[in-house]
Amino acid sequence: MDLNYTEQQVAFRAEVRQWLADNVPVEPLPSFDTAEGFQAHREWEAKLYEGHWGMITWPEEMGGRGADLLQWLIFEEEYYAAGAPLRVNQNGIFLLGPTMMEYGTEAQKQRFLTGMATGKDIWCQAWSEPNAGSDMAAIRAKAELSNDGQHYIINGQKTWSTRAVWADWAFGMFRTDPESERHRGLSFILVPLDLEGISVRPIPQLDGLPGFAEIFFDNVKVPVDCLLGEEDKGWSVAMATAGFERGLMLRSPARFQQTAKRLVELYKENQATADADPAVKNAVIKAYMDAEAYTLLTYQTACRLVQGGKIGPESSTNKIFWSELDRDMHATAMSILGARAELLAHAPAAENVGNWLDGWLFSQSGPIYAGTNEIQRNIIAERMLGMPR
Amino acid sequence: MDLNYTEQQVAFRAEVRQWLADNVPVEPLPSFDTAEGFQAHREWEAKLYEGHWGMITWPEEMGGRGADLLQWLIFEEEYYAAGAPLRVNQNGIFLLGPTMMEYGTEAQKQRFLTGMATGKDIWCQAWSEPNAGSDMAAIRAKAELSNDGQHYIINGQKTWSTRAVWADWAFGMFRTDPESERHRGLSFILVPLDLEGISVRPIPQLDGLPGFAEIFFDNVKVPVDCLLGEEDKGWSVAMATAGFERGLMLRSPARFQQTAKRLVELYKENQATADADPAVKNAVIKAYMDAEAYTLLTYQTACRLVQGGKIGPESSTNKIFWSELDRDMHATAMSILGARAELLAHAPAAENVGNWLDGWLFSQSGPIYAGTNEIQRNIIAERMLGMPR
Amino acid sequence: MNFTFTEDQLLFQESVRDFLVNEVTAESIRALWETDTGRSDALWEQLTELGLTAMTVPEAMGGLGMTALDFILIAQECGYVALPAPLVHIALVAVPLLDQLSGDSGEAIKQQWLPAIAEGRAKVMVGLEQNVFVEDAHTADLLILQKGQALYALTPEQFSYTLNESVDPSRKLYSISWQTSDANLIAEGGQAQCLIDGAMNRGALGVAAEALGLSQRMIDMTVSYTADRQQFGKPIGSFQAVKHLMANVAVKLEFSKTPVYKAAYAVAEQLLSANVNVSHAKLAATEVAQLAAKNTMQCHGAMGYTWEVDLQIFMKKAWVYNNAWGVVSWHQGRVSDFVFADQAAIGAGSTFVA
Amino acid sequence: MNFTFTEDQLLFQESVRDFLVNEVTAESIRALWETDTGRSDALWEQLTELGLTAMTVPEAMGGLGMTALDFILIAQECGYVALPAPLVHIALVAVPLLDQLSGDSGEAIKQQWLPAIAEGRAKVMVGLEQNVFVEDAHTADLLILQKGQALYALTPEQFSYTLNESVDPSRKLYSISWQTSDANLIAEGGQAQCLIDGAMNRGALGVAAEALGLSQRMIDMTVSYTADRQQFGKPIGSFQAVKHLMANVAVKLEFSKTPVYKAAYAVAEQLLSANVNVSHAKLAATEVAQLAAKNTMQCHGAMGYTWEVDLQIFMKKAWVYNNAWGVVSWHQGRVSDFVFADQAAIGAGSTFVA
Repeated sequence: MDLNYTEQQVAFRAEVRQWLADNVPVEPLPSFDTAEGFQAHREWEAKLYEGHWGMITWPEEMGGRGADLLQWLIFEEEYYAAGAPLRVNQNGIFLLGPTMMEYGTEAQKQRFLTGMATGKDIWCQAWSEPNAGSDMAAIRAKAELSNDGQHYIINGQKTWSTRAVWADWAFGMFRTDPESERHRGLSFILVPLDLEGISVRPIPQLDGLPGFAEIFFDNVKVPVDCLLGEEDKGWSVAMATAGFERGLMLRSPARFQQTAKRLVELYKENQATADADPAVKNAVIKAYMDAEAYTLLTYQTACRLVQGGKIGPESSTNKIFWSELDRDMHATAMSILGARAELLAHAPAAENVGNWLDGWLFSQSGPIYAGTNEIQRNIIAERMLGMPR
Repeated sequence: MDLNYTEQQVAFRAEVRQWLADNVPVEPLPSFDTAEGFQAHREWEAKLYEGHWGMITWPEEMGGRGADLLQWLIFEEEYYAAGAPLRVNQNGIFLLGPTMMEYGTEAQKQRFLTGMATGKDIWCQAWSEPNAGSDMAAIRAKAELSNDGQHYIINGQKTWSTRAVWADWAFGMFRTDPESERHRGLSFILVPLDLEGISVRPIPQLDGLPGFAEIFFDNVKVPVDCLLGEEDKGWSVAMATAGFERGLMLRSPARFQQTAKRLVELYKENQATADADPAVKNAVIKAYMDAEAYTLLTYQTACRLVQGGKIGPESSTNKIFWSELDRDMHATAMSILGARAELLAHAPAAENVGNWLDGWLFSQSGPIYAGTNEIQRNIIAERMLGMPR
Repeated sequence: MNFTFTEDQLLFQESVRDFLVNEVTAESIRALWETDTGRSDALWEQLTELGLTAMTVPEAMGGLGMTALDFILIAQECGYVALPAPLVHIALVAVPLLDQLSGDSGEAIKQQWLPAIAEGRAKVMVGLEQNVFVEDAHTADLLILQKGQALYALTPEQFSYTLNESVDPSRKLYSISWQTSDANLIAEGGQAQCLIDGAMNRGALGVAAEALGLSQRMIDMTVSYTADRQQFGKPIGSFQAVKHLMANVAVKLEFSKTPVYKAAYAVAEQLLSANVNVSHAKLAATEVAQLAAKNTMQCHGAMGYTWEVDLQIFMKKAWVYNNAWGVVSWHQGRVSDFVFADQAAIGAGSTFVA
Repeated sequence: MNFTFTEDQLLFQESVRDFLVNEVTAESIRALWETDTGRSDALWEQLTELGLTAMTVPEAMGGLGMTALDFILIAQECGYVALPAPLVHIALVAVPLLDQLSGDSGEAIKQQWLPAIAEGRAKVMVGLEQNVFVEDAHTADLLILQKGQALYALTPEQFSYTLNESVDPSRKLYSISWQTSDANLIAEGGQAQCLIDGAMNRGALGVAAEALGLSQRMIDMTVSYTADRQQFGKPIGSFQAVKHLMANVAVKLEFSKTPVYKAAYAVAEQLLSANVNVSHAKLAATEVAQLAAKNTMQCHGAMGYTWEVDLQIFMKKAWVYNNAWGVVSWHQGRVSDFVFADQAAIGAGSTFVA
């Protein structure tokens, strides 16, 4: 065990910090759940690519830097510390990307990974269906091979597709074997959202913005080279993605460390009132400790992976931990803000307290998406602890 | 709504208080989980009976005073405020008694209720079996009618029978229809523990004392007049008992109000150290508020019953509430006591902190016995909220 | 000793609930979100016809002369439908405050405003410094505003207001710019303080009662949603994890009701214990409302995170009530002051003597 | 940057676990409860043969010269079996304290005691004022006792002790009566304070590591119990409520391990962050141990409340560790001092720089 950064790591951090200092927009971008915000974030992705920061863990020929996971953590730390924009393409770079590295053909990697790294193609997920949420194996949307074998004809409906309103591509699971049931007979298919027969219905979220959408497929013709992995074997491909989603990449510790830091500052600015409720001070230091714990475990996992280890079922604990941490931190901020906590960001008397409200609203989704925490607890009990199904 | 006590109620309280002041032993009795303690508590029950305080809600001819539930609450308040001994016969007077009022024959009432009120007969429960705990319908202990129809021949095993080590009688459920399954074919039978063929094996609890026991039945001949209610209809009789157990009588609010009061005093005596952990002060006032809430709801229920109302499924919330309240209050005391919290009562440096440890140990059983809190939550969800089974 | 409501009180609650549930639907609430004022005169007329605006107005002033205790079950029902109208505020806070004004000027104000309120012709809102903002100033015919230890009464031409949007679209909060003037002064010093303290208690009591209704509504909505919603081939409501999330709310709610009723009684009877009773009620009721919001949201899954599912109407109100009419720490402080006082009346037998 | 243990460290942990799990069974622990001392010389010999008593003793003193970081996984395994012997105390607290003594007298003490400890011939226990009682004074060959800002070394004939029974029958706590004397003085003033602070950190670190092991053990016992125990026709472990009680413990445990390892590293490397790292580790590890005790007890049902079921062996130790080596509030205080300091090194990128 050696918890000192190498000279190279220190130098890398300095390089990242410098570039971000020179390039991060001074004014925060508008929310990417708005049309203009989405465009602004798309441009930011392009800007990142210019600096070769699009997805640093990928090979250079795919727009990356061949960086290892520790450099990735360092990059993320500097990224959040600099207050850089959220990654509008996280579905692509953090979820589909790693899956494609594992299951994609060379051609697919060339074609799609570069498109992600450059920010040209923004991706959304197409997993859930009205009757297939926690129970993903209940997927019914069909993809039938055309007679000439050149296309999949897709029919059905997907929902809860985050950022689908303005995304270019969707990846998800479709039933290629009509006779099949549950986990069998599903395929992992990539779908350009501009194809004929696709209609997208925005779903406004708690803050009123269309953060996610329903996608309807009516005889949509998708070329067969958009199949990822083997036909009818999509479940195992999807599980890999879910692994990344729960695991290392979806939520950087840096994000929560920064929230904890802002919470500490909020507490100090309002200490007199905050200390009136003795629970608040404990909640603030707990926020710090939990964010640290999440960071430490992530570093340990990254070090293990760098040394050739694998992510195990214990990664299911991540999702529960960070989602509850995020909600608790924002709940604490709400208590500190007292009567002003409820104000929207643009309310005259809000004076930035609205950022906390936005965060509070967003934190509500944490325990639900990417597999509800109840499902995660089942997984932990059954796969990690080995309790009976 | 009128929250003033009537003159009669005020006078009644004064009478109770006076009698307790004259009769409650100055030195606390030894634990009734010891032989001498059990005997001392038995004598205390007799003393109560002398003053006609054995079970005041019963008719005078059965050793009671025909008091209503509000007088009972007042009695309990004075009883706990006076630090009077725990009721070693609570299984009899609080659980079997009310059931017998509803299902017993006149002869049974005469015979058993008086025995309870006088403290002559101390009762224990015989519900659980090694394989019938939360799943009480899995009871297997058999009671076969003898050929002459004069006796039930009981064979089988019961367990977790509180105070069975020194009790005189047990009441419980036995399978009278050998062909039956689950809830059907069970009968509610009263068993003298001195009968031939009965052996009792004490089970030491967390504090090492034999607070409960296993009861083994080997061809035990119980007279048929010990059947309570109809043969094979024991389940409904038992449910009534469970109703009282979860409901009004098992745990008086006064008990928790006194614990909360002692906790407040403990906090004040140790405020300097206690306030070092900001969570403690909140926990103490929460203890006060929750004990009050439990009292208020109990008074409301008592008033409803006095006016002819019935206990509904919402009574399942009681057991969860007081059992968690009791455990939380003692946990708070443990934090206040710090390094001395772990000392047994007789440790030289304990200086009475040991009472809190005993309470802490006992509070561990609250969420488990009389139907685990998990079972209670199922009942609340299904019977009170009407969620699907 | 009788800790139950009368048949009449319960029957009236029922009839009010029937009316509200039919008239104040999620659709009608969403429709009001699209209007400028977010308020409906028609609805106010209906509430008036039901006699709700007159309930707490003294009979001498054309009201029904009822107390906070009589009104508490109604406040609960207002929470159950997330009523987008300041009924609870006016009936529990404004009316009793006006009614306690004394002296000639006080009499004059009473005469002018109480009958008008009873007849639904006027809305009077109270703005205390602890609340930072003033509710519904835009539709108020009179504002009672606090400045330190004094209270002033202002008519619309005497103040201007700026909207501060709340996360709850039904909630209309305003910053007020105004000038104190002797002409507007209605109470000062100890008398004003007394009115302010009473208003805080009654405001917190009203919010507590509404929080009970909000919690019950979130439970009801979620019980029916989880009975319909199927996953893994059965209703999600049949999963133990979902059941226990809901049961935990039910337990807390069951033990929050009686503290609210006790507080209402204490306020109505002006018991010494009113302060601690109200703070206990407010803490318990808003705490269960927070848990109800959290757990029912979880049981709704992604649906609960959408704008179109009606849960948000009640969840957001539950959130904002946590810090309305006295932040959590203020109420905790009042409880500790009582509990830790020398000779505090706590322990067995003390509940109804204080 | 490498936040993993070496193959050797992990292999050694494994071999020690194998030994302990086989030798230190619930039966052997219960047997010791029946003895006068509650301790076993035979067991101590075995621990010595494994080299555990020598691990942290400097090589120059006949030890293996290893650090708190090398020992931390061993301390975890000692918790896993609820080892009824003061190994963690001696290896993490006593030995480093002795080793830091300076001057001629200090050298003499080191020469006399460190080799003896390494060879298993001597047990040295440290009694700090914050711990109120002294562990295992009855079998100690030397006590290091704190009085204010001074430390004294006493041999058995120089003190007498009184047992204070703990709820954990394996725990032997004593009040000591003794006299300070210049002859016994081994450190005072700033130097003593420095030794005391270091001892507190290492004692808390050891308890934190043991708490991880205790939690894991309670989980393992309960997983197998709930797999065997049948109700309603299936193993109770298949009920979602039981699964989630256990999953909640598993999550907390997963996120308590790395803080303990970070703290061990900080202590071994004498980082400035040692204080806050140790307090974080102690808080996190004892908190999960409390939850593990609570939830595994619940999953055991009435069985968990009995003397005969072995859960109590680990549960009671988990309880007492909550306030051992610094009560909760003391550790919280050290974390707040760090977090709320001006220019505190917190936020993204700060974790390994402090």
